[in-house]
Amino acid sequence: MSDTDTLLYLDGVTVTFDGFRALNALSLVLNEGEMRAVIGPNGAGKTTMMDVITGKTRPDTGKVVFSKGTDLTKLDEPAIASLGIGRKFQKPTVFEPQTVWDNLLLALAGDRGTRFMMFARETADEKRRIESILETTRLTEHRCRRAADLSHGQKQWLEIGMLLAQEPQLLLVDEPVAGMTDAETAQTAVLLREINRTRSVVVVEHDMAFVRALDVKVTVLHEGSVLSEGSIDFVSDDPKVIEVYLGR
Amino acid sequence: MLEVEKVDLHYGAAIALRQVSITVDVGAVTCLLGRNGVGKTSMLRAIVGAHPISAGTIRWEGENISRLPMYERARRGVAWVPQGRDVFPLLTVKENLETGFAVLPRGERKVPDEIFDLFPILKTMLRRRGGDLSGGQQQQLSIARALVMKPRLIALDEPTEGIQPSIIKDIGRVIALLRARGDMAILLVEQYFDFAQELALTMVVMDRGDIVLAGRQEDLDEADVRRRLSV
Amino acid sequence: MHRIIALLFLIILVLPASRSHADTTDDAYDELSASALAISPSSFDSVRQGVEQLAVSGDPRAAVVIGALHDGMLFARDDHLLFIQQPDGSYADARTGVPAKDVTDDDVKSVRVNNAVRSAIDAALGSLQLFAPDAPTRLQAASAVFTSHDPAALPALDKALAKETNPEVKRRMEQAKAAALLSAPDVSQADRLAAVATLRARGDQDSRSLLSALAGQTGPVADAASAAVVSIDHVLQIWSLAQSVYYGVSLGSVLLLAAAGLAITFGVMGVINMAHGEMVMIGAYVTFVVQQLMHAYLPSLYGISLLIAVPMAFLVSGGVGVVVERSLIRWLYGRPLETLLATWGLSLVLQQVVRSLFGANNQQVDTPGWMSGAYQLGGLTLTWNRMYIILFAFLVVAALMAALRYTPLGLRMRAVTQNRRMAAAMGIRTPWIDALTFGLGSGIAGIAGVALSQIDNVSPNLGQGYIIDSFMVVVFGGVGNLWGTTLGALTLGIVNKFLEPIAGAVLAKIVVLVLLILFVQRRPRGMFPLKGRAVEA
Amino acid sequence: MTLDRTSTITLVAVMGAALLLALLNQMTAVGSAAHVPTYMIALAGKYLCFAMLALAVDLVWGFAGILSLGHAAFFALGGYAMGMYLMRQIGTRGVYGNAMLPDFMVFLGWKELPWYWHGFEWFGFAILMAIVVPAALAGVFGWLAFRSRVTGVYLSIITQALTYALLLAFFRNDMGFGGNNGLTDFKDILGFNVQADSTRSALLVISALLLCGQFLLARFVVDSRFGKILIAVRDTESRTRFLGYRPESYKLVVWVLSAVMAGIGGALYVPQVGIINPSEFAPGNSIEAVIWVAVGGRGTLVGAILGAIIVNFGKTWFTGALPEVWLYALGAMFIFVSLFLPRGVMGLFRTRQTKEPEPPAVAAAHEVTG
Amino acid sequence: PADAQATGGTIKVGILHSLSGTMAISETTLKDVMLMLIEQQNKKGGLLGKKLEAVVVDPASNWPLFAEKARQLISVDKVAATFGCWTSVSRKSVLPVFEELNGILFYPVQYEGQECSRNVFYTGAAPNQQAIPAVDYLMKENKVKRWVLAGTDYVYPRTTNQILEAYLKMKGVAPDDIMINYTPFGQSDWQNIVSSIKKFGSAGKKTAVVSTINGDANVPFYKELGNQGIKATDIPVVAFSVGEEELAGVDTKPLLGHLAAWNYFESVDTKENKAFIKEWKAFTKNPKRTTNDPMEAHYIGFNMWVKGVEKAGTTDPDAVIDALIGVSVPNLSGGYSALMPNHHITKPVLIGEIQPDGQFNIVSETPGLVVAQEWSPYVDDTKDLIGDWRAPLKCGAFNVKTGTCTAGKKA
Ligand SMILES: Nc1ncnc2c1ncn2[C@@H]1O[C@H](COP(=O)(O)OP(=O)(O)OP(=O)(O)O)[C@@H](O)[C@H]1O
Ligand SMILES: Nc1ncnc2c1ncn2[C@@H]1O[C@H](COP(=O)(O)OP(=O)(O)OP(=O)(O)O)[C@@H](O)[C@H]1O
Ligand SMILES: [Mg+2]
Ligand SMILES: [Mg+2]
Repeated sequence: MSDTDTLLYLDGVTVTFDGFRALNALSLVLNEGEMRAVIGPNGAGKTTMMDVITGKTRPDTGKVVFSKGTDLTKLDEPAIASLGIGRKFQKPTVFEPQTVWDNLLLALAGDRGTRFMMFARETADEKRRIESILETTRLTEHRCRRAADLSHGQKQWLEIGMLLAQEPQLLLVDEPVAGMTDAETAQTAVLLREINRTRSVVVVEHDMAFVRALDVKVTVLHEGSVLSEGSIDFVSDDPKVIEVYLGR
Repeated sequence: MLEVEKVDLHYGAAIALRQVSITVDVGAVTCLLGRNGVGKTSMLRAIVGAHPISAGTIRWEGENISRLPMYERARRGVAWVPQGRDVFPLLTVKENLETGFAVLPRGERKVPDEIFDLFPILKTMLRRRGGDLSGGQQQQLSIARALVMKPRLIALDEPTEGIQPSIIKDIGRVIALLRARGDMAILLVEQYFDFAQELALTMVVMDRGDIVLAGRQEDLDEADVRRRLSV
Repeated sequence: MHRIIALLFLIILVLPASRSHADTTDDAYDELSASALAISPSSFDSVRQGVEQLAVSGDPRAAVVIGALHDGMLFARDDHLLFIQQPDGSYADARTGVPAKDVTDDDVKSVRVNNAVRSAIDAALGSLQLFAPDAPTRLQAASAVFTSHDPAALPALDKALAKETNPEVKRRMEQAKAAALLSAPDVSQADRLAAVATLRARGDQDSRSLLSALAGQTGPVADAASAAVVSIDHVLQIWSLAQSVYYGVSLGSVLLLAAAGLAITFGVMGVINMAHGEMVMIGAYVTFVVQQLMHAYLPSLYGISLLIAVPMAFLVSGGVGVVVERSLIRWLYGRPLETLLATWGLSLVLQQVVRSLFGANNQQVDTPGWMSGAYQLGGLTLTWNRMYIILFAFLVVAALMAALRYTPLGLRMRAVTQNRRMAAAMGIRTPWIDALTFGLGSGIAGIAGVALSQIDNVSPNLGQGYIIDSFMVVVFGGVGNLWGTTLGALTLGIVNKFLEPIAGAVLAKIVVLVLLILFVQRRPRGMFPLKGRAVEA
Repeated sequence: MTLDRTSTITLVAVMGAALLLALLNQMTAVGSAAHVPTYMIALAGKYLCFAMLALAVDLVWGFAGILSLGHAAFFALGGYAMGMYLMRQIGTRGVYGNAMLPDFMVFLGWKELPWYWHGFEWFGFAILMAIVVPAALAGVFGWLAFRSRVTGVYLSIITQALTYALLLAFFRNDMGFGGNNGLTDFKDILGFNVQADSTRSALLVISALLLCGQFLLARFVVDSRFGKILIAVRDTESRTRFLGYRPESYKLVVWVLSAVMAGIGGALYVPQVGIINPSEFAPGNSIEAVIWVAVGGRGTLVGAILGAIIVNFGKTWFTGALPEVWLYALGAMFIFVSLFLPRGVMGLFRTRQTKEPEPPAVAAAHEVTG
Repeated sequence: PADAQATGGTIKVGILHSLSGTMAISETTLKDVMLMLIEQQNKKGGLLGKKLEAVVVDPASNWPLFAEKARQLISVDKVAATFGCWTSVSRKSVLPVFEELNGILFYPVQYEGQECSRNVFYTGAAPNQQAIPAVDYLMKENKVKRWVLAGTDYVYPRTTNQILEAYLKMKGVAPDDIMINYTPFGQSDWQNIVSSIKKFGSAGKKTAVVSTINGDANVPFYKELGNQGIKATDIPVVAFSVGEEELAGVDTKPLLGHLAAWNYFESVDTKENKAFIKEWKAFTKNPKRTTNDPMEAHYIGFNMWVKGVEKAGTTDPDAVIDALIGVSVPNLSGGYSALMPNHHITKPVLIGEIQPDGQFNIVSETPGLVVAQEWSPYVDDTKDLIGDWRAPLKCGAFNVKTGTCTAGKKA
């Protein structure tokens, strides 16, 4: 896997809401197999950036190119998801009335057509996949509970599990460790690095210890554009970053 | 002083709190710790009245409030910053803050300037709808909104979640300030151990609906606490 | 059967007699008695002819007799003598005005009139009243003559015109004269041309019809008439456009009123309130009851009974709303399907309650004098009741918007409906606010009922007729947006009224519905959608 | 597919009751104690047709979250297709003895059969139309609406607009469907006299069979993975998109399926009640169908059938026994169910713990208001 | 078949009128009047020595429910006769049921004709018993030359207007002088239509409106007429569905002089009518209750049925149906109405003008009773049809040209 293979390429993306620029000519390049941490002040536009990539928000101007030249701004959410882009939301969003198991089942990679779904039966392979994800997310004993009954943190885990089940090529993870204990945070970092061996990842987080543990290139967003980019040590010494983000 | 005595809380048939008792002193920060799903949020819900308790009593300033509806507790000075922020999505930031006026006498219905000092971003976004804010901005709004009520007991459920480091520091400073003013009881649920450690006078560690460890911070063994927080 | 024979007999007997009298004698007294003789109570035809003869006689008592006939105060005895009933119930001889003490109710029968007679009375009173002392009566008289355009009135008109000083009345008289001239047999061409010009200047539908009757013929007068018709048509077209807009706005304002309450209970609170129509219906019945009570106890203030009904309807419907919220709706928040079920049940019950209390029939709600009739603005007919309803609708909505947006109560209402639990955590008394909000929406519906009582049936089914339209208006405008509701109602009203003449009432409605369906495809959240992350998530 | 106990009981009960009624009607003598009057047969048949409509509503509402306030439109369209067949069967036995034109056309001075009436002389064609027409209308409507992401009350209200527009259209005499009087005075179906007791009994049994068939089909759909996705779509439509599903396709499939189910119900309804007219399109009828489902228990399928039967039985009974005050009784019943049986009648004996139709917000709502 | 004798000491009479829904407004009164008539008959000693028992059901303005309830009345309650229905569609809905189960229905409302069932007795007016005399009156009295035929879009107005159109053309009215307008049920916004009537009426010729607007829609229509200032002296409106009951909901002062054509008005000045009104007010304990034409139709129909049963000596439907033909009973306007072989009755036609008190001032009355034409002579397909249920013809639609019975033959 060579460094020059670009997986995702944002070029001059601008998003405005009622005149407010949430993204301001943002450009960003992500290589295949890369993991990138994105940090930045509240309201810098990190979530909006993910919205643009996944098709939830259409940019006013700019291009979002994925893989071999597909322009994502022309596609809708299911099409983008089918290309292999998975996402975990900042606020955990799972299928509340359904069981943990079914949540994962629905997320499993595979045919999304209506006819297939009508006749699909759970295969042994699928069962195995789900079991292993339950294991990873420590939800094994909750498999039969409704997702609605989970605590906040458990929902976070479930959503991570769904992302894993989806087996996307590119994972967009918005604040995965919010509400997790320090130990869990560390585990999540390990998990993400593991995933990164086969897939590309974009992580948004405010937990600097976690970002440090990931040990990857960091992009700092501010007011909708890139403020600074580099290793974690580089950006955390950047006075601009300290000024707007880290604080003294 | 808030005294929670032998409280049980059920979700349907499932039990989330089992005979838990804690006290929260005015002028002090009590920090509630525990892994995911052990019942921290449930504890706060019981205190503010967001979920009925099935046994036990909750006493605030000597009065038994365990059967009072939520808004009556709010009127007695209990404020809540819920997990998941719960801002009013279609009200503007300004209106969100003004909902806190309901418990204030007519003359005092004004958003104090300190709040904007603490969360400057809110000042610039007064006319934006709450639901349009970014996650962290909503979290800030949620804390600010609780402070508008001038509460005497504030229950914060993971208030630092999703907030940028510089503001976490600010929030820490505010809590310290409130603690120092000495007229407020502060109950803090936090995963971020270092943050908790800095502020808390007493620490309570929960596991599976029980309190497994409680005491003044200096009396507790940090390693023991940390061990109970990991899997 | 015997009645008919008697009638025929009378006509044969009386008609030649009265003719001969009219031909031979100039004695006014005899003339009158002869004409009066013709006013036999048994035949409408003879009554009509009697009226016409009386009018021609020019006798000063004629106006009195005809006036009495007009008011239903003229009575006849079997010997064909006529009596006028006095305000105190006694009778006076119609010819002389001398009290007739010996006449009692049993001796006389009222002289009945039908439409033909009534037309004759109007025309007769028209020419007789051209000399009335007060200007409004004269104006009315001139209009009556214009409508009848009877050449027989020409001498009277000429006399009246000579004396007339009021310019408005004079103009009207000239128009009447022109109309009469055109139907008179031998009139000089110059006069006729002048008459055409006068009518052309008047330029309304009536003038057009008078002129178009001429336009078919040949000659300069006919040419002038056809030119006038063309020019009048032009003007009328523009007016009719304006008229359609007016109709549209007035239909829109009715929809708006009906929907305004729903915009609260459904739009703001999210309760699928199937009993909304019944709240409207209750408001209409309150109007009825208020009118009945005022009729019985406060007849002097009857004219303003509607003004009193408005707050009463608000209170009663609002009160019912509060009770319903406290006893029913409050158990169902967050369970929209149950509210649908419960409010549907409620609407059945409310309808039946009203049916049991008042009966299934329509109840009569009077339109006060100041609300009936129409104001003529050029070619535009502005019906007063609709104008008041338009005004009223906008006032109500403006007040509602202000209340929701600028009062603390409004803020709390919105907060509670967006997140009830969090609102309670902020110290807002949610049960209280819920009841008030539902009460407000119901109260507004009640107010709408007052307005609807003026244009529609007051029956237990009143509400059913508006519930679907109301939901459509709210949804079309965008749920939770009063501006949207307002514009939605107006748009639907105007579109409907422009389509109606083209497509007919039924097709117009269908087309509007289909347009609505297509519109929602373009804008899946109504005209004024709530935007932003909160709704899209 | 394995059936749970409630479903099995329902199937057996519906089939058994229908067969029993039909047998007792046919095999026993009039006047004997065991005899079931034809009146009951007609009633039962009608209830079963309503149950099909309720089932159709529950499928879209309970599982896909589409609250249709216009489902009776599909029912009525199916009914009209059947009605047209029955009209053509009258032949020369009409009042005017016109072999080609139904009475009302003669009556309005029509000279020729409109093009869309051709083909309805064949039973097979009529049945096909009873399926195709609702399906096509649902297909077009659904394709437009779901693709444009019209959801929630907006969708509900435009379904209502749809049925209202159809009501007005069918109501027009110029449309050629008999105007307000609709189609009536049927003589026979497939050569059997529609009025005959044996025909009625047969129709009842056929209705029961089809209802069971529809129920099994619906059960199959919702128990499949497709059904799980539907529920996911119902509650968090946008989230399913990010997993790569196209909610519009899923919705369209059930929507059309449900329309067809309703259409079949309507087609069976018409010969049993003997009339179809535009009031079947009335928005109130669609709302009532939703109410049946709510009474029975949304999202349970069995509940839909139960609800339709209970409410309609209640109506039959109340309008006869308490004609002056029956609306109180019916209204009170609805209010009672909504207050005390939050999951409908099915809530009384819930077995399917995992199929939880209630959105999670419920718990929260109870906490404060309670 | 219904056999009332089997039920013991009473004879049951079915009352099939909507007590809820849109038609309740009109039909509830008819239920009440039937209860009164039955009570009176029982005071007179009942019928055939038995008491009459009313069976009231509510078909709720729902047409299929009408059929269901009809079936219930005949086959479960075993009523000897049923009095009911108002709208044409409700009648059409129950018709097959009455024919199948051989019941007897008395239908009291004016209707479009074109029907003649052996099991139905039509006590309301056929078009020629209402519409044509009204038009004649306006032509003669008001010299009307231009006509607006405004109706609700359903069968009764459609047929009536079809007949009237043919009739007017026959009388030399130009097609341009006829305007036909249809509106949906429950139309509540009449602004456009009233203004177009106004416009149509200002063409220089005397214009009148013939209204077959139904039910609830009348109130807003008349309110709009009043507000747009259309007076009866300008453009008279003659209505066939507006009676005292409907006017109870309107402020009639602005409507002075508009007309209605019926076979009965509350203001009819006869001894029988005075007695009837008095009893009615006493029975309903409401001194303000009005009476109207369909009530009279039930009054006549009920008395005819009583006579028919007495004549037949049994309630057996076949016997009663045969016995009924030729029965003649007093109506309330001072004459006798007879039941003709076509199952319709003879009626006088009255024309009344609306008075300020909501009553009608009767301005015209046909010299004799008018016999109903159940099959319209103005419609090509039916001009040769007659109905005659006497033996040996026994046919509801007998073509006199071809000599065949096209429909309604009953073995
Ligand atoms: N629909 C909208 N209308 C108006 N403003 C919006 C809207 N959506 C987002 N914004 C604004 O855009 C900015 C960017 O928001 P975004 O959620 O991307 O921030 P973020 O970087 O994810 O912040 P956080 O770290 O707090 O999650 C914020 O200031 C937010 O208020
Ligand atoms: N609404 C609910 N219904 C049913 N069970 C619930 C509900 N909310 C929470 N639970 C369950 O109750 C237990 C305690 O949950 P709680 O939310 O109090 O945990 P927590 O300590 O706040 O966890 P976290 O750190 O993840 O927020 C968990 O097992 C959870 O699954
Ligand atoms: Mg974010
Ligand atoms: Mg928690």
